[in-house]
Amino acid sequence: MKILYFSSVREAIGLAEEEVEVPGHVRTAGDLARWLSGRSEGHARAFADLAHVRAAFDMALCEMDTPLGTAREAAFFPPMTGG
Amino acid sequence: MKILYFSSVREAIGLAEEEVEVPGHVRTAGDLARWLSGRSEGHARAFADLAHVRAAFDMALCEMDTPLGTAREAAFFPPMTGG
Amino acid sequence: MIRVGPEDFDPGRELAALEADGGEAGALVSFLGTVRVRSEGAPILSLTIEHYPGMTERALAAMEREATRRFGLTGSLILHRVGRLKPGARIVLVGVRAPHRAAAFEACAFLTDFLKSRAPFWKKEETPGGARWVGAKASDEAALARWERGA
Amino acid sequence: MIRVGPEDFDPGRELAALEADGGEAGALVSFLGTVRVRSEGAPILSLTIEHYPGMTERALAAMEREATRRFGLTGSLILHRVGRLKPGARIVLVGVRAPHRAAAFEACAFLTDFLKSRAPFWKKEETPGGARWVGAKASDEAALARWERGA
Repeated sequence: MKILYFSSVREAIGLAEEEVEVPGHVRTAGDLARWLSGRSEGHARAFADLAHVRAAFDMALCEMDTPLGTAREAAFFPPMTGG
Repeated sequence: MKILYFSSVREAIGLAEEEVEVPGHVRTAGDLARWLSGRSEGHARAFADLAHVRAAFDMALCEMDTPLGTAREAAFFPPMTGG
Repeated sequence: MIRVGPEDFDPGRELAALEADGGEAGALVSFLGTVRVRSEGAPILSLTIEHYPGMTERALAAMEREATRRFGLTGSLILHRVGRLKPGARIVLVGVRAPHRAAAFEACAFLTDFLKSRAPFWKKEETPGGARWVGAKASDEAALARWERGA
Repeated sequence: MIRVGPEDFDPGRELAALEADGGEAGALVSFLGTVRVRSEGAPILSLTIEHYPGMTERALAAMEREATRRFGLTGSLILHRVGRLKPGARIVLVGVRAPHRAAAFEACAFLTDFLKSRAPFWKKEETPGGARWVGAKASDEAALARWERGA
Protein backbone atom coordinates (compact mmCIF):
# COMPACT_ATOMS: atom_id res chain seq x y z
CA MET A 1 0.00 0.00 0.00
CA LYS A 2 1.15 3.52 -0.80
CA ILE A 3 1.33 5.83 2.21
CA LEU A 4 1.64 9.62 1.87
CA TYR A 5 2.63 12.09 4.57
CA PHE A 6 2.09 15.84 4.52
CA SER A 7 3.09 18.93 6.47
CA SER A 8 4.33 18.33 10.04
CA VAL A 9 3.68 14.57 9.75
CA ARG A 10 5.95 14.45 6.69
CA GLU A 11 8.61 16.45 8.50
CA ALA A 12 8.48 14.26 11.64
CA ILE A 13 8.82 11.07 9.58
CA GLY A 14 11.30 12.49 7.10
CA LEU A 15 9.48 10.94 4.16
CA ALA A 16 6.82 12.23 1.76
CA GLU A 17 5.72 8.71 0.84
CA GLU A 18 6.55 5.05 1.22
CA GLU A 19 5.28 1.70 -0.01
CA VAL A 20 4.38 -0.81 2.73
CA GLU A 21 3.03 -4.35 3.06
CA VAL A 22 0.16 -3.97 5.51
CA PRO A 23 -0.36 -7.03 7.77
CA GLY A 24 -3.83 -8.57 8.04
CA HIS A 25 -4.52 -7.42 11.60
CA VAL A 26 -4.52 -3.76 10.44
CA ARG A 27 -8.21 -3.07 9.80
CA THR A 28 -8.73 0.70 10.18
CA ALA A 29 -6.95 4.02 9.54
CA GLY A 30 -6.13 4.14 13.26
CA ASP A 31 -4.72 0.58 13.18
CA LEU A 32 -2.59 1.60 10.21
CA ALA A 33 -1.23 4.70 12.00
CA ARG A 34 -0.41 2.66 15.13
CA TRP A 35 1.27 -0.03 13.05
CA LEU A 36 3.27 2.59 11.06
CA SER A 37 4.40 4.23 14.30
CA GLY A 38 6.61 1.16 14.94
CA ARG A 39 8.70 1.83 11.82
CA SER A 40 10.95 4.58 13.21
CA GLU A 41 11.29 7.18 15.94
CA GLY A 42 9.99 9.75 13.48
CA HIS A 43 6.89 7.63 12.78
CA ALA A 44 6.37 7.19 16.52
CA ARG A 45 6.59 10.96 17.03
CA ALA A 46 4.25 11.71 14.11
CA PHE A 47 1.59 9.31 15.41
CA ALA A 48 2.05 9.90 19.16
CA ASP A 49 -1.31 11.68 19.45
CA LEU A 50 -3.83 10.54 16.86
CA ALA A 51 -6.27 13.25 17.98
CA HIS A 52 -4.06 15.65 16.02
CA VAL A 53 -3.70 13.48 12.94
CA ARG A 54 -6.12 13.35 10.02
CA ALA A 55 -6.30 10.55 7.47
CA ALA A 56 -7.51 9.98 3.93
CA PHE A 57 -8.05 6.75 1.96
CA ASP A 58 -7.80 7.08 -1.82
CA MET A 59 -8.00 10.88 -1.55
CA ALA A 60 -11.16 10.94 0.57
CA LEU A 61 -11.05 12.11 4.19
CA CYS A 62 -11.79 9.34 6.66
CA GLU A 63 -11.99 8.77 10.40
CA MET A 64 -9.50 6.74 12.44
CA ASP A 65 -12.11 3.96 12.74
CA THR A 66 -12.81 3.83 8.99
CA PRO A 67 -11.99 0.33 7.63
CA LEU A 68 -9.21 0.05 5.06
CA GLY A 69 -11.52 -1.78 2.69
CA THR A 70 -10.04 -1.75 -0.81
CA ALA A 71 -8.04 1.46 -0.36
CA ARG A 72 -4.81 1.51 -2.36
CA GLU A 73 -3.46 4.80 -1.02
CA ALA A 74 -3.54 6.19 2.51
CA ALA A 75 -2.42 9.65 3.64
CA PHE A 76 -1.74 11.10 7.08
CA PHE A 77 -1.45 14.78 7.93
CA PRO A 78 -2.29 17.40 10.58
CA PRO A 79 -5.57 19.38 10.52
CA MET A 80 -5.83 21.32 7.28
CA THR A 81 -5.28 25.08 7.06
CA GLY A 82 -6.33 26.27 3.62
CA GLY A 83 -7.97 29.44 2.40
CA MET B 1 -39.72 75.38 2.87
CA LYS B 2 -38.42 73.27 0.00
CA ILE B 3 -40.27 70.00 -0.52
CA LEU B 4 -38.90 67.20 -2.72
CA TYR B 5 -40.78 64.19 -4.07
CA PHE B 6 -39.29 61.00 -5.46
CA SER B 7 -40.38 57.87 -7.33
CA SER B 8 -44.09 57.02 -7.15
CA VAL B 9 -44.76 60.01 -4.83
CA ARG B 10 -43.28 62.34 -7.45
CA GLU B 11 -45.32 60.70 -10.19
CA ALA B 12 -48.57 60.90 -8.21
CA ILE B 13 -48.04 64.60 -7.46
CA GLY B 14 -46.63 65.45 -10.87
CA LEU B 15 -43.87 67.57 -9.33
CA ALA B 16 -40.26 66.83 -8.36
CA GLU B 17 -40.15 69.76 -5.96
CA GLU B 18 -42.01 72.81 -4.76
CA GLU B 19 -41.50 75.71 -2.37
CA VAL B 20 -44.19 76.11 0.30
CA GLU B 21 -44.99 78.37 3.27
CA VAL B 22 -45.64 75.95 6.09
CA PRO B 23 -48.29 77.14 8.58
CA GLY B 24 -47.48 77.13 12.31
CA HIS B 25 -49.76 74.23 13.22
CA VAL B 26 -47.60 71.84 11.15
CA ARG B 27 -45.21 70.38 13.70
CA THR B 28 -44.08 66.97 12.40
CA ALA B 29 -43.27 65.18 9.16
CA GLY B 30 -46.70 63.53 9.35
CA ASP B 31 -48.43 66.92 9.89
CA LEU B 32 -46.57 68.24 6.86
CA ALA B 33 -47.66 65.32 4.68
CA ARG B 34 -51.30 65.69 5.78
CA TRP B 35 -51.17 69.44 5.14
CA LEU B 36 -49.56 68.93 1.71
CA SER B 37 -52.25 66.39 0.79
CA GLY B 38 -54.74 69.30 0.60
CA ARG B 39 -52.86 70.95 -2.25
CA SER B 40 -54.13 68.78 -5.12
CA GLU B 41 -55.72 65.47 -5.99
CA GLY B 42 -52.25 64.16 -6.79
CA HIS B 43 -50.98 65.19 -3.35
CA ALA B 44 -54.00 63.55 -1.75
CA ARG B 45 -53.31 60.33 -3.63
CA ALA B 46 -49.59 60.37 -2.80
CA PHE B 47 -50.27 60.81 0.92
CA ALA B 48 -53.41 58.67 1.20
CA ASP B 49 -51.59 55.99 3.21
CA LEU B 50 -48.66 57.34 5.22
CA ALA B 51 -47.63 53.82 6.22
CA HIS B 52 -46.21 53.54 2.70
CA VAL B 53 -44.50 56.92 2.66
CA ARG B 54 -41.01 57.65 4.00
CA ALA B 55 -39.72 61.12 4.89
CA ALA B 56 -36.41 62.91 5.26
CA PHE B 57 -35.56 66.29 6.78
CA ASP B 58 -32.43 67.96 5.47
CA MET B 59 -31.33 64.70 3.82
CA ALA B 60 -31.67 62.58 6.96
CA LEU B 61 -34.36 59.88 7.23
CA CYS B 62 -36.99 60.69 9.85
CA GLU B 63 -40.20 59.25 11.25
CA MET B 64 -43.67 60.70 10.68
CA ASP B 65 -43.67 61.95 14.29
CA THR B 66 -40.27 63.67 13.98
CA PRO B 67 -40.64 67.43 14.67
CA LEU B 68 -39.81 69.83 11.82
CA GLY B 69 -37.37 71.72 14.03
CA THR B 70 -35.13 73.91 11.91
CA ALA B 71 -35.35 71.73 8.78
CA ARG B 72 -35.14 73.72 5.54
CA GLU B 73 -35.77 70.83 3.17
CA ALA B 74 -38.22 67.96 3.43
CA ALA B 75 -38.55 64.99 1.11
CA PHE B 76 -41.25 62.33 0.70
CA PHE B 77 -40.90 59.04 -1.13
CA PRO B 78 -41.90 55.36 -1.02
CA PRO B 79 -39.76 52.71 0.73
CA MET B 80 -36.31 52.64 -0.84
CA THR B 81 -35.15 49.89 -3.19
CA GLY B 82 -31.41 50.28 -3.74
CA GLY B 83 -28.65 47.77 -4.23
CA MET C 1 -14.93 55.47 -1.04
CA ILE C 2 -18.39 56.38 -2.35
CA ARG C 3 -19.36 57.01 -5.94
CA VAL C 4 -22.88 57.51 -7.31
CA GLY C 5 -23.58 58.32 -10.94
CA PRO C 6 -24.74 57.07 -14.32
CA GLU C 7 -21.31 55.81 -15.47
CA ASP C 8 -20.49 52.12 -15.65
CA PHE C 9 -17.53 50.89 -13.59
CA ASP C 10 -14.90 48.17 -13.98
CA PRO C 11 -15.18 45.85 -10.93
CA GLY C 12 -11.73 44.36 -11.58
CA ARG C 13 -10.04 47.73 -11.59
CA GLU C 14 -11.95 48.99 -8.56
CA LEU C 15 -11.22 45.87 -6.51
CA ALA C 16 -7.56 45.93 -7.56
CA ALA C 17 -7.29 49.50 -6.23
CA LEU C 18 -8.92 48.41 -2.97
CA GLU C 19 -6.58 45.42 -2.74
CA ALA C 20 -3.50 47.61 -3.36
CA ASP C 21 -4.66 50.08 -0.73
CA GLY C 22 -5.72 47.58 1.92
CA GLY C 23 -2.65 47.66 4.12
CA GLU C 24 -2.27 44.57 6.28
CA ALA C 25 -5.72 43.13 5.68
CA GLY C 26 -5.87 39.48 4.66
CA ALA C 27 -9.47 39.38 3.38
CA LEU C 28 -11.38 41.21 0.65
CA VAL C 29 -15.06 40.46 0.10
CA SER C 30 -17.09 42.03 -2.66
CA PHE C 31 -20.67 42.11 -3.88
CA LEU C 32 -21.62 42.97 -7.45
CA GLY C 33 -25.29 43.46 -8.26
CA THR C 34 -26.51 43.43 -11.86
CA VAL C 35 -29.84 44.06 -13.55
CA ARG C 36 -31.80 40.85 -13.79
CA VAL C 37 -32.95 39.53 -17.13
CA ARG C 38 -36.42 38.52 -15.97
CA SER C 39 -38.99 39.72 -13.46
CA GLU C 40 -41.64 37.18 -12.50
CA GLY C 41 -41.19 35.43 -15.82
CA ALA C 42 -41.38 38.57 -17.99
CA PRO C 43 -38.25 39.80 -19.77
CA ILE C 44 -36.92 43.06 -18.31
CA LEU C 45 -36.41 45.70 -21.01
CA SER C 46 -34.77 48.25 -18.73
CA LEU C 47 -34.27 49.22 -15.10
CA THR C 48 -34.29 52.91 -14.22
CA ILE C 49 -32.79 53.97 -10.92
CA GLU C 50 -33.85 57.27 -9.40
CA HIS C 51 -32.03 58.75 -6.43
CA TYR C 52 -32.00 61.73 -4.08
CA PRO C 53 -28.76 63.55 -4.96
CA GLY C 54 -26.86 64.68 -1.90
CA MET C 55 -28.77 62.52 0.53
CA THR C 56 -27.60 59.39 -1.27
CA GLU C 57 -23.93 60.22 -0.79
CA ARG C 58 -24.53 61.16 2.84
CA ALA C 59 -26.40 57.94 3.57
CA LEU C 60 -23.75 55.78 1.89
CA ALA C 61 -20.90 57.58 3.66
CA ALA C 62 -22.64 57.08 7.01
CA MET C 63 -23.08 53.35 6.29
CA GLU C 64 -19.44 53.07 5.30
CA ARG C 65 -18.31 54.78 8.52
CA GLU C 66 -20.54 52.53 10.60
CA ALA C 67 -19.26 49.37 8.87
CA THR C 68 -15.66 50.50 9.28
CA ARG C 69 -16.16 51.07 13.01
CA ARG C 70 -18.19 47.97 13.63
CA PHE C 71 -16.14 45.44 11.64
CA GLY C 72 -12.66 47.01 11.79
CA LEU C 73 -12.38 47.52 8.04
CA THR C 74 -9.09 48.71 6.58
CA GLY C 75 -10.70 49.82 3.32
CA SER C 76 -14.04 49.90 1.53
CA LEU C 77 -15.87 51.12 -1.53
CA ILE C 78 -19.50 51.56 -2.53
CA LEU C 79 -20.30 52.33 -6.16
CA HIS C 80 -23.91 52.70 -7.25
CA ARG C 81 -25.27 53.61 -10.65
CA VAL C 82 -28.36 55.68 -11.40
CA GLY C 83 -30.37 56.25 -14.57
CA ARG C 84 -31.63 53.84 -17.19
CA LEU C 85 -29.83 50.48 -17.31
CA LYS C 86 -30.14 47.44 -19.54
CA PRO C 87 -30.57 43.78 -18.48
CA GLY C 88 -27.24 42.43 -17.23
CA ALA C 89 -25.82 45.91 -16.59
CA ARG C 90 -23.90 46.52 -13.37
CA ILE C 91 -25.83 48.39 -10.68
CA VAL C 92 -23.76 48.28 -7.53
CA LEU C 93 -20.35 47.21 -6.28
CA VAL C 94 -19.53 46.91 -2.59
CA GLY C 95 -16.01 45.91 -1.56
CA VAL C 96 -14.49 45.69 1.91
CA ARG C 97 -11.11 44.74 3.35
CA ALA C 98 -10.58 43.41 6.84
CA PRO C 99 -7.90 41.44 8.67
CA HIS C 100 -10.08 38.30 8.81
CA ARG C 101 -12.66 36.74 6.56
CA ALA C 102 -15.56 36.62 9.01
CA ALA C 103 -15.48 40.41 9.55
CA ALA C 104 -15.15 41.01 5.81
CA PHE C 105 -18.17 38.83 4.97
CA GLU C 106 -20.25 40.42 7.72
CA ALA C 107 -19.32 43.97 6.69
CA CYS C 108 -20.09 43.38 3.02
CA ALA C 109 -23.49 41.82 3.83
CA PHE C 110 -24.19 44.65 6.30
CA LEU C 111 -23.53 47.31 3.66
CA THR C 112 -25.51 45.46 1.02
CA ASP C 113 -28.48 45.05 3.37
CA PHE C 114 -28.49 48.75 4.30
CA LEU C 115 -28.09 49.80 0.67
CA LYS C 116 -31.24 47.86 -0.20
CA SER C 117 -33.61 49.75 2.04
CA ARG C 118 -31.89 52.66 3.78
CA ALA C 119 -30.26 54.53 0.88
CA PRO C 120 -32.53 56.78 -1.21
CA PHE C 121 -32.67 54.82 -4.45
CA TRP C 122 -35.81 53.67 -6.24
CA LYS C 123 -36.01 51.19 -9.08
CA LYS C 124 -38.48 51.15 -11.94
CA GLU C 125 -38.66 48.03 -14.08
CA GLU C 126 -39.85 48.10 -17.66
CA THR C 127 -41.25 44.87 -19.14
CA PRO C 128 -43.39 44.32 -22.25
CA GLY C 129 -46.42 44.68 -19.91
CA GLY C 130 -45.42 48.20 -18.89
CA ALA C 131 -43.29 49.97 -16.30
CA ARG C 132 -43.67 49.60 -12.54
CA TRP C 133 -41.82 50.73 -9.43
CA VAL C 134 -40.15 47.79 -7.73
CA GLY C 135 -41.75 47.25 -4.34
CA ALA C 136 -39.76 47.02 -1.14
CA LYS C 137 -39.52 43.43 0.09
CA ALA C 138 -40.37 42.28 3.60
CA SER C 139 -37.28 40.08 3.39
CA ASP C 140 -35.12 43.19 3.00
CA GLU C 141 -36.50 44.66 6.22
CA ALA C 142 -35.98 41.31 7.92
CA ALA C 143 -32.34 41.32 6.78
CA LEU C 144 -31.82 44.65 8.54
CA ALA C 145 -33.27 43.37 11.80
CA ARG C 146 -30.31 41.02 12.15
CA TRP C 147 -27.91 43.99 12.36
CA GLU C 148 -30.07 45.90 14.79
CA ARG C 149 -30.20 42.95 17.17
CA GLY C 150 -26.44 42.64 16.97
CA ALA C 151 -25.75 46.38 17.48
CA MET D 1 -14.25 26.12 -11.98
CA ILE D 2 -11.33 24.86 -9.89
CA ARG D 3 -7.67 25.80 -10.30
CA VAL D 4 -4.82 24.90 -7.96
CA GLY D 5 -1.21 25.81 -8.68
CA PRO D 6 1.72 28.10 -7.97
CA GLU D 7 0.74 30.79 -10.50
CA ASP D 8 -0.68 34.13 -9.44
CA PHE D 9 -4.12 35.09 -10.78
CA ASP D 10 -5.84 38.33 -11.75
CA PRO D 11 -9.01 38.62 -9.63
CA GLY D 12 -10.47 41.28 -11.94
CA ARG D 13 -10.12 39.10 -15.00
CA GLU D 14 -11.39 35.97 -13.23
CA LEU D 15 -14.45 37.74 -11.81
CA ALA D 16 -15.18 39.40 -15.17
CA ALA D 17 -15.25 35.94 -16.78
CA LEU D 18 -17.61 34.70 -14.06
CA GLU D 19 -19.80 37.78 -14.51
CA ALA D 20 -19.94 37.31 -18.29
CA ASP D 21 -20.83 33.65 -17.86
CA GLY D 22 -23.38 34.02 -15.09
CA GLY D 23 -26.55 33.89 -17.12
CA GLU D 24 -29.52 35.47 -15.39
CA ALA D 25 -27.97 35.81 -11.96
CA GLY D 26 -28.21 39.22 -10.32
CA ALA D 27 -25.58 38.76 -7.59
CA LEU D 28 -21.87 37.98 -7.59
CA VAL D 29 -20.02 37.66 -4.29
CA SER D 30 -16.29 37.07 -4.07
CA PHE D 31 -13.67 36.44 -1.42
CA LEU D 32 -9.98 37.18 -1.96
CA GLY D 33 -7.52 35.99 0.67
CA THR D 34 -3.97 37.37 0.78
CA VAL D 35 -0.88 36.60 2.83
CA ARG D 36 -0.84 38.68 5.98
CA VAL D 37 2.03 41.02 6.73
CA ARG D 38 2.28 40.12 10.42
CA SER D 39 1.71 37.10 12.63
CA GLU D 40 1.26 37.84 16.33
CA GLY D 41 3.29 41.02 15.95
CA ALA D 42 6.19 39.49 14.02
CA PRO D 43 6.67 40.35 10.35
CA ILE D 44 5.94 37.44 8.03
CA LEU D 45 8.80 36.78 5.62
CA SER D 46 6.99 34.13 3.59
CA LEU D 47 4.07 31.73 3.63
CA THR D 48 4.54 28.30 2.06
CA ILE D 49 1.45 26.32 1.13
CA GLU D 50 1.73 22.55 0.78
CA HIS D 51 -1.07 20.49 -0.69
CA TYR D 52 -2.07 16.93 -1.58
CA PRO D 53 -2.20 16.95 -5.39
CA GLY D 54 -5.23 15.16 -6.74
CA MET D 55 -7.11 15.10 -3.46
CA THR D 56 -7.15 18.90 -3.38
CA GLU D 57 -8.89 19.18 -6.72
CA ARG D 58 -11.36 16.45 -5.76
CA ALA D 59 -12.18 18.11 -2.45
CA LEU D 60 -12.67 21.54 -4.04
CA ALA D 61 -14.82 20.15 -6.84
CA ALA D 62 -17.01 18.34 -4.28
CA MET D 63 -17.42 21.58 -2.29
CA GLU D 64 -18.31 23.48 -5.45
CA ARG D 65 -20.94 20.88 -6.41
CA GLU D 66 -22.42 20.98 -2.91
CA ALA D 67 -22.57 24.80 -2.88
CA THR D 68 -24.15 24.84 -6.34
CA ARG D 69 -26.85 22.40 -5.25
CA ARG D 70 -27.48 23.97 -1.86
CA PHE D 71 -27.55 27.64 -2.87
CA GLY D 72 -28.71 27.43 -6.50
CA LEU D 73 -25.54 28.94 -7.94
CA THR D 74 -25.41 29.76 -11.64
CA GLY D 75 -21.61 29.93 -11.66
CA SER D 76 -18.60 29.65 -9.37
CA LEU D 77 -14.82 29.55 -9.22
CA ILE D 78 -12.24 28.50 -6.66
CA LEU D 79 -8.60 29.38 -7.30
CA HIS D 80 -5.96 28.45 -4.72
CA ARG D 81 -2.23 28.92 -4.90
CA VAL D 82 0.43 26.61 -3.52
CA GLY D 83 4.16 27.06 -2.95
CA ARG D 84 6.13 29.88 -1.37
CA LEU D 85 4.33 33.24 -1.27
CA LYS D 86 5.35 36.71 -0.10
CA PRO D 87 3.46 38.98 2.30
CA GLY D 88 0.52 40.57 0.53
CA ALA D 89 0.47 37.89 -2.19
CA ARG D 90 -2.86 36.44 -3.27
CA ILE D 91 -3.66 32.98 -1.89
CA VAL D 92 -7.24 32.22 -2.77
CA LEU D 93 -10.14 33.58 -4.78
CA VAL D 94 -13.69 32.29 -4.38
CA GLY D 95 -16.43 33.74 -6.56
CA VAL D 96 -20.08 32.73 -6.85
CA ARG D 97 -23.10 33.87 -8.84
CA ALA D 98 -26.68 33.44 -7.74
CA PRO D 99 -30.03 35.01 -8.56
CA HIS D 100 -30.20 36.79 -5.18
CA ARG D 101 -27.68 38.32 -2.83
CA ALA D 102 -28.48 36.27 0.28
CA ALA D 103 -27.73 32.97 -1.48
CA ALA D 104 -24.56 34.40 -3.01
CA PHE D 105 -23.22 35.60 0.36
CA GLU D 106 -24.07 32.29 2.01
CA ALA D 107 -22.48 30.22 -0.74
CA CYS D 108 -19.27 32.25 -0.75
CA ALA D 109 -18.94 32.01 3.04
CA PHE D 110 -19.76 28.28 2.89
CA LEU D 111 -16.99 27.63 0.35
CA THR D 112 -14.50 29.77 2.24
CA ASP D 113 -15.27 27.99 5.51
CA PHE D 114 -14.85 24.53 3.96
CA LEU D 115 -11.64 25.58 2.19
CA LYS D 116 -10.16 26.54 5.54
CA SER D 117 -10.36 23.16 7.16
CA ARG D 118 -11.63 20.51 4.75
CA ALA D 119 -9.34 20.93 1.76
CA PRO D 120 -5.85 19.37 2.02
CA PHE D 121 -3.72 22.51 2.27
CA TRP D 122 -1.19 23.28 5.00
CA LYS D 123 0.45 26.63 5.64
CA LYS D 124 3.93 27.26 7.00
CA GLU D 125 4.78 30.77 8.12
CA GLU D 126 8.32 32.08 8.17
CA THR D 127 9.12 34.97 10.54
CA PRO D 128 12.50 36.23 11.81
CA GLY D 129 12.01 33.84 14.75
CA GLY D 130 11.85 30.79 12.47
CA ALA D 131 9.32 28.79 10.49
CA ARG D 132 6.24 27.11 11.94
CA TRP D 133 3.19 25.28 10.64
CA VAL D 134 0.08 27.38 11.10
CA GLY D 135 -2.23 25.63 13.56
CA ALA D 136 -5.87 24.92 12.82
CA LYS D 137 -8.15 27.29 14.70
CA ALA D 138 -11.08 26.23 16.86
CA SER D 139 -13.01 29.14 15.29
CA ASP D 140 -12.62 27.50 11.87
CA GLU D 141 -14.22 24.29 13.12
CA ALA D 142 -16.95 26.34 14.76
CA ALA D 143 -17.62 28.07 11.43
CA LEU D 144 -18.22 24.68 9.81
CA ALA D 145 -20.72 23.64 12.48
CA ARG D 146 -23.11 26.34 11.25
CA TRP D 147 -23.37 24.63 7.84
CA GLU D 148 -23.80 21.17 9.31
CA ARG D 149 -26.68 22.31 11.47
CA GLY D 150 -28.31 23.90 8.44
CA ALA D 151 -27.81 20.87 6.19
